[in-house]
Amino acid sequence: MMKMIIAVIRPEKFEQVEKALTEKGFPAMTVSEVRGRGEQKGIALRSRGGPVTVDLIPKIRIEMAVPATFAETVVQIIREAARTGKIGDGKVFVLPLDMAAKVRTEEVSI
Amino acid sequence: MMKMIIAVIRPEKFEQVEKALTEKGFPAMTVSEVRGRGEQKGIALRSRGGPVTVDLIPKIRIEMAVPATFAETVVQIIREAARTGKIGDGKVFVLPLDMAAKVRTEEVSI
Amino acid sequence: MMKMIIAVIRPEKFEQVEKALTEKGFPAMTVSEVRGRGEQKGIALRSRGGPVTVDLIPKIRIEMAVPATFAETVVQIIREAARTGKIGDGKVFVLPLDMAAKVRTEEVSI
Amino acid sequence: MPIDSGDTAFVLICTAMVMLMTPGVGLFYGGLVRRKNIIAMISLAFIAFSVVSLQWILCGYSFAFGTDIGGFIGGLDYLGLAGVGMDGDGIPDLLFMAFQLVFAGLTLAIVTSGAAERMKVSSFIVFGLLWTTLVYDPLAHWAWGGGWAASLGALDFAGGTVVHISSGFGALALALVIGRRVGFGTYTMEPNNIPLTLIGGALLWFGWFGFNAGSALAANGLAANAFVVTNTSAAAGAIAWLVASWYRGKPSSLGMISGAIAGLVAITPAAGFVDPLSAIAIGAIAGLLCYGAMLFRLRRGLDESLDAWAIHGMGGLWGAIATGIFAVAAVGGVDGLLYGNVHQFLIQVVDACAALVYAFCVTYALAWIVDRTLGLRVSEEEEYVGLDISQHGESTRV
Amino acid sequence: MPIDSGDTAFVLICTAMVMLMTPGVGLFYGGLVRRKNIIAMISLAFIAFSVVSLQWILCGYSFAFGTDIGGFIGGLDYLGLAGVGMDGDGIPDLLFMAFQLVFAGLTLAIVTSGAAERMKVSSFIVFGLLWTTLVYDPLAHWAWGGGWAASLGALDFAGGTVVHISSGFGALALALVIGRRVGFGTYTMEPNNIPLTLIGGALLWFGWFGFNAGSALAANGLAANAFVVTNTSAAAGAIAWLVASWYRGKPSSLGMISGAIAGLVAITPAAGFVDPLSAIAIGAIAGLLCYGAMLFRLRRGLDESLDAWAIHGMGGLWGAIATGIFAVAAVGGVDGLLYGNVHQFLIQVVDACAALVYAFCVTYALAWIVDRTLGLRVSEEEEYVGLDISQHGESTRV
Amino acid sequence: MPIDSGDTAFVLICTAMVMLMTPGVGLFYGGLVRRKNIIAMISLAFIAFSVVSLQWILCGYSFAFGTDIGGFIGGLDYLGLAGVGMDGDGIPDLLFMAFQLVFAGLTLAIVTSGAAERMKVSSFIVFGLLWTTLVYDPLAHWAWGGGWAASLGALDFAGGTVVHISSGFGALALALVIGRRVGFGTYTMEPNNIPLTLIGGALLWFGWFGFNAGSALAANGLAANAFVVTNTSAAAGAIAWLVASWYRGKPSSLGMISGAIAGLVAITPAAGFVDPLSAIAIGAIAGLLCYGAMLFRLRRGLDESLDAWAIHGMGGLWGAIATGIFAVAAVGGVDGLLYGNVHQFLIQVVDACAALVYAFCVTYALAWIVDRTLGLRVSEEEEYVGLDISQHGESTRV
Ligand SMILES: Nc1ncnc2c1ncn2[C@@H]1O[C@H](COP(=O)(O)OP(=O)(O)O)[C@@H](O)[C@H]1O
Ligand SMILES: Nc1ncnc2c1ncn2[C@@H]1O[C@H](COP(=O)(O)OP(=O)(O)O)[C@@H](O)[C@H]1O
Ligand SMILES: Nc1ncnc2c1ncn2[C@@H]1O[C@H](COP(=O)(O)OP(=O)(O)O)[C@@H](O)[C@H]1O
Repeated sequence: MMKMIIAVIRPEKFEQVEKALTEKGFPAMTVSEVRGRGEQKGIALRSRGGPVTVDLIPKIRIEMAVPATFAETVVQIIREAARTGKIGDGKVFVLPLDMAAKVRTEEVSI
Repeated sequence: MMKMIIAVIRPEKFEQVEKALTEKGFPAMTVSEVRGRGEQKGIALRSRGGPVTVDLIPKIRIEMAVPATFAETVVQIIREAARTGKIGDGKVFVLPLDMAAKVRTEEVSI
Repeated sequence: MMKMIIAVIRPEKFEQVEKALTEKGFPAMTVSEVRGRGEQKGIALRSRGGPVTVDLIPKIRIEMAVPATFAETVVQIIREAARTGKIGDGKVFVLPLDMAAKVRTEEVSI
Repeated sequence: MPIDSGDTAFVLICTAMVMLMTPGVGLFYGGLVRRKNIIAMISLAFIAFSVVSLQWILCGYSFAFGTDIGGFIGGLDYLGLAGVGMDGDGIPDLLFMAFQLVFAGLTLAIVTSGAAERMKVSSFIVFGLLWTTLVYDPLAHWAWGGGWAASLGALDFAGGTVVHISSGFGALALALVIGRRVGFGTYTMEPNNIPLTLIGGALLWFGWFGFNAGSALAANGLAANAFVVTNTSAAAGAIAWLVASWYRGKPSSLGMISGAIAGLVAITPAAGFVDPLSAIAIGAIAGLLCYGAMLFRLRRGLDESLDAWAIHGMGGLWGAIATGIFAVAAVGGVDGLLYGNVHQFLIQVVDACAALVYAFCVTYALAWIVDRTLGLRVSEEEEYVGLDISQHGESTRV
Repeated sequence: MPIDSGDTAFVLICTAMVMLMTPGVGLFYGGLVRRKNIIAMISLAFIAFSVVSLQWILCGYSFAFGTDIGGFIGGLDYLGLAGVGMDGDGIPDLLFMAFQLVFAGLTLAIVTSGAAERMKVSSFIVFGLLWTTLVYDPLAHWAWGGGWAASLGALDFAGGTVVHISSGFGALALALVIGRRVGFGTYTMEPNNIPLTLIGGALLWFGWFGFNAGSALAANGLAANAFVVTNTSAAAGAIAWLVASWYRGKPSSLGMISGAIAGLVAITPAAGFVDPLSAIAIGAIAGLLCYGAMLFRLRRGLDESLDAWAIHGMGGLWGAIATGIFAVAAVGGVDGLLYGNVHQFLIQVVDACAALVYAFCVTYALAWIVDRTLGLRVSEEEEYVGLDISQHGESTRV
Repeated sequence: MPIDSGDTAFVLICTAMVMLMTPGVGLFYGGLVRRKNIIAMISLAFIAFSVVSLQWILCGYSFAFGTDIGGFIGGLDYLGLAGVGMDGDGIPDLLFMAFQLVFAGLTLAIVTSGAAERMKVSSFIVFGLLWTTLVYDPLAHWAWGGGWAASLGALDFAGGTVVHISSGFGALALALVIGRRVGFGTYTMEPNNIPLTLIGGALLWFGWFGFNAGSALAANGLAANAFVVTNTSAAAGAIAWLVASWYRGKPSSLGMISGAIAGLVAITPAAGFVDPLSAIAIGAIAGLLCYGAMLFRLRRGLDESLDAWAIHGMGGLWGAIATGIFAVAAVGGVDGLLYGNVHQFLIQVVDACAALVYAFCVTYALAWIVDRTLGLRVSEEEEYVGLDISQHGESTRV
């Protein structure tokens, strides 16, 4: 059984997260640049005519397929390495995964 | 129980969709720039030597984790705000989600 | 029943994969540019002060919602078209999908 | 007067600098459109320049600078550059021709604003050829080729009417004929690449020194004055628009660079006639006026998408009039309204209005004709897909 | 001496080329910051240039080049360009003024390095006005306006102390007052767009020919020498830094272009005094020295983010001293240490140190005052969101 | 003849403009490669320029312009610029040297096309040094330094053989030795950034005015003629290639800009000898011919990836021959085939073929030697990862 973990973190923390994951033995990942916002409805900045809401802030999105037994561990590694304690630290999602197949070989993990 | 909603919409409609979601109380999202095509196999343009098929058209991809009970609502909000009635309006997908964890705090939603 | 297929392949192979999918009748897809690495922990290059590990290599990520009965077929098409036999060929993932809805019409596939 | 090596050196380099403004316009516009049209937008500038480059040496130069016919247009004396040689008066005749060529090419590139993201390449080439021949060439003749405006005594140092009023109001007419982009007013259409626009703006500011100072056609004090007032007006325009946009929210970088262009446009006809302190006023007013024109355009729902009208049209109009206000004899030998010369002021108004009406009407007619015959506009599907793919078969990313 | 058309042509174009360096600095810096600050970073360069453009013609030129007051600053003779006209000595006075203007604008743009990704636009405008008036103008007066450094015989051909030491050490002082960026040292802050930095670097290298050769104020053999040594030093600096960074790992392109800038900075004061072979030494040493300075800065955790201090400050210091070492009478009429002139060497050291101390201290004081009154820095939330959105309301992508 | 300030001003600025072409080539190429190699591709241009800048003043200039040895190469008179000073004939000797320097640097940058996306930086530096010394320097000597081609009466105004045939056929030879990129012919290898290529193209077009007009070495009528024919040929080439690519599908922007470059290449040797109407023919034929050459290359599966051969090699060949066809005594004092001078035509053919064979063979030999000793090519893994990371340790995005 496998899980797909999707983490959305601060770009500034990516290097640390990546290093932590690699050290703990989870190097495989797919990464993309995204923008996002969380529950606090974006950040409100002051402008002349009252508050302005900033909607979308650059983030890094990490996608990792891992065996279900390690999902919890990986989530914890990411959360610890990505945390600053301030708004915008990000989220980690775990999705069920039916199957992962290598392209190079015929290998398939279910 | 949570769901992961993935919507692929026209870039031009993004602002409207985003506003509609925020107003109805669903501000949290992760957004990326993608390209795509739907069932009509891309758009066929005419060129000198017969029709040319255009494959991939810029789209915006929205990813939102929401409690399962609201999934239906969110899908409807997106569909209404994103609709133009023309080819290329996009798709909305709903995936099961095992867990969503905040990075900043120890909060976890299952 | 539907499945969400996520494939991460070499950019150079994208055209071939796309053509193969279209020919076999699976034109609908959403594509993005990502970076990634697999189990071999990135590629190690030699530099003056010992080996340097290269972390993330540009890839193309394809996302396709297909009826569950075709999932296996699509995975096979992608694997065959994307294969070079060398490290970096990529991965294909299959995720369960609860629902896919068209924006333009009221059509919904479950 | 024999060829002067210093003047020739100066005008040669200025010509190259003005040439660089055309891709500069392309980059400026390219950053402002949506991502799917960036290549097409930049390409239009290159295509405009290439087409005019050939037209100008074949016949355009002759229409503009050939022997005057009725104050309206030049004769056919210089067809194929017959009689335009390496000799000349101060600078070689060929060089004067080339300096004028780069102006003509740039002007057509500015007009592309009015048809951004929706015009067919083939129709643009036809329209462009007609436009440069029937709009630009006569206007150049009026002001610089011995036409009626010159006889009247209208002042246009570097092309306020010829280049900016013509292209700005031309773009407006073209936009009206071709119609709005699909979704204009309901969709958001954000600039895809502001840094690219700033690169384009930098090249424009740089090239404008060649444009205005080079119009002295000699490396002398007048060129130096034109150089200084050009920079001053640009800076004043940039600050004015920046502050105005700040007042309504945030100081946008696009506002700043647009203000700089507005200042550059407005000083263009005046560069050889006003002093640096007047340039502050001309530039600052241009920044505010063009900003207002842009807001007006948006309120009216006009899809002259990249604001050639607001910036070049209205800026050029203000510049032509401002020349009649701020001109001072100590700089260019002519006084303006501020120094009691009402007459010159009126001439400027008449000249600017004539150019405006001519450019708008003829452009409208040409666009209409091309639209009825070849069709100006791409199909709705092509527009949706974007012109990069549908017109050029190219794209910026997978 | 009457106006010479060749010299005037040359300085006119050089002025335009130096103007292009300011957006060049903006692009160079814009590529080095994080993606969320790219527009803001480029804009600061344009804003700096616009503000100084107006200040300079209103009063800055007068403070720098007006009648000397106590060796320290110029008088008010030229306020509003009074008495600065189209005549002149070899080149028009207005042109000399403009050539100096573009230097002043560029210098302030370099200082923005010290406040990258965290300064309020409004405060930058106030700070910038104070800085150019109280730091740049006096330094320009000292070296070129008849101030004490000129009287002493200090050599600064094109602005090693005036432009580079002042901006480099100014940036350092500003960085110290404004404080580090949030997360500096713990987060990674990767350059977002190296090709943009390389474009900026190309424009800088190009413009620098105008900067250094133009400082001959005539198109003559001295200008040619300045041109050649400028290019040579840039090439030597590029290769030196490239090889040094190679030695520590890989030959980085940013190292190469930084080395080129270091070489260009170092040759600036020397360009009219040294020969091409000396330029190889000056450039190569500059490349190594500035690379070392950058490593030192990083080790010390100083967030002078874009290395104006390491490259312009330290490069300018080395250049000023190198002028005292390598100067040879055959080029500029003065010998340096290598040819036995210890005196000149000491003058150079004194001049450079005075400029360094003055620029650092006054910048520190000005930044401190603006910080206590208006606040230099954006809020933490604005910094996190990025200045593109928080200061300008713009962004580079959806 | 004493130094003329106008001519000196002109050549100084032209030299700077030609310098800007080198990063222009880098940007042009950088936009055409895959995203993972963009930084490396741009960097190669800077590295080429830096390396040649030092080689040229140390020995290259002497090999090219020193006292003739057997019609083949120059002597060691000017080693380290000995005897090259601030005086000169019309323009300072140092300036002539610098003007030639920027040509040499540019030429090596063009050659990088042949090894795009697969060459080691270290080997490129060694290869580049050998190439510029053993291929470029002799060819420059033959045409301009008093070598056999000059004695024969071969015409090469601005470097059709010296710059373009040499770099184009050199790139081909290099491509053959280094071998195809992995996946060439089976993978798609799309240009990653067409706007960047268009920026590069704009800088090339701009700089080419300095290249061709500057080759008059004086600001006179001949320079003006060179300027005009240069622009005309570029425009004709752009339109020709655009239309040809249209005929086969869509009018691509890369086709247009490639056609412009082809036109610019072809007019280079002819710029001082032909008139504007001939330039239309030369440019249009160049556009079509180089387009055909590119298609031929693709059909043959040759991975001379960025088409230096098709555009510079074949365009240069056509230009050298076209000079012998279209030259007219009224412009440059020599008639060509069209005016009955078969002799000149034959000289041109001989000269072009000699340059072609020499450049191809010597480049092949040098590349082979470097390959056997140091290895030209990165490892397959490095190629797969991309040269940005593997060679420079840098990347364009996370
Ligand atoms: N419910 C959600 N669905 C999808 N993405 C989310 C959700 N909540 C948060 N995110 C992503 O995580 C990022 C950080 O979330 P959070 O820490 O709440 O951010 P912020 O403090 O910026 O609101 C967001 O920018 C967004 O990309
Ligand atoms: N089955 C699918 N799987 C993944 N993405 C899809 C699928 N169908 C549609 N899409 C995405 O939704 C977008 C819009 O779909 P649709 O409205 O059918 O578009 P179009 O009309 O352009 O074909 C596509 O561009 C693609 O990105
Ligand atoms: N477990 C995984 N989770 C997410 N993405 C993965 C995983 N394994 C591989 N990938 C993606 O697939 C790409 C190719 O994988 P693989 O063939 O193993 O690559 P490589 O040989 O470059 O390591 C990676 O670059 C990464 O983007």
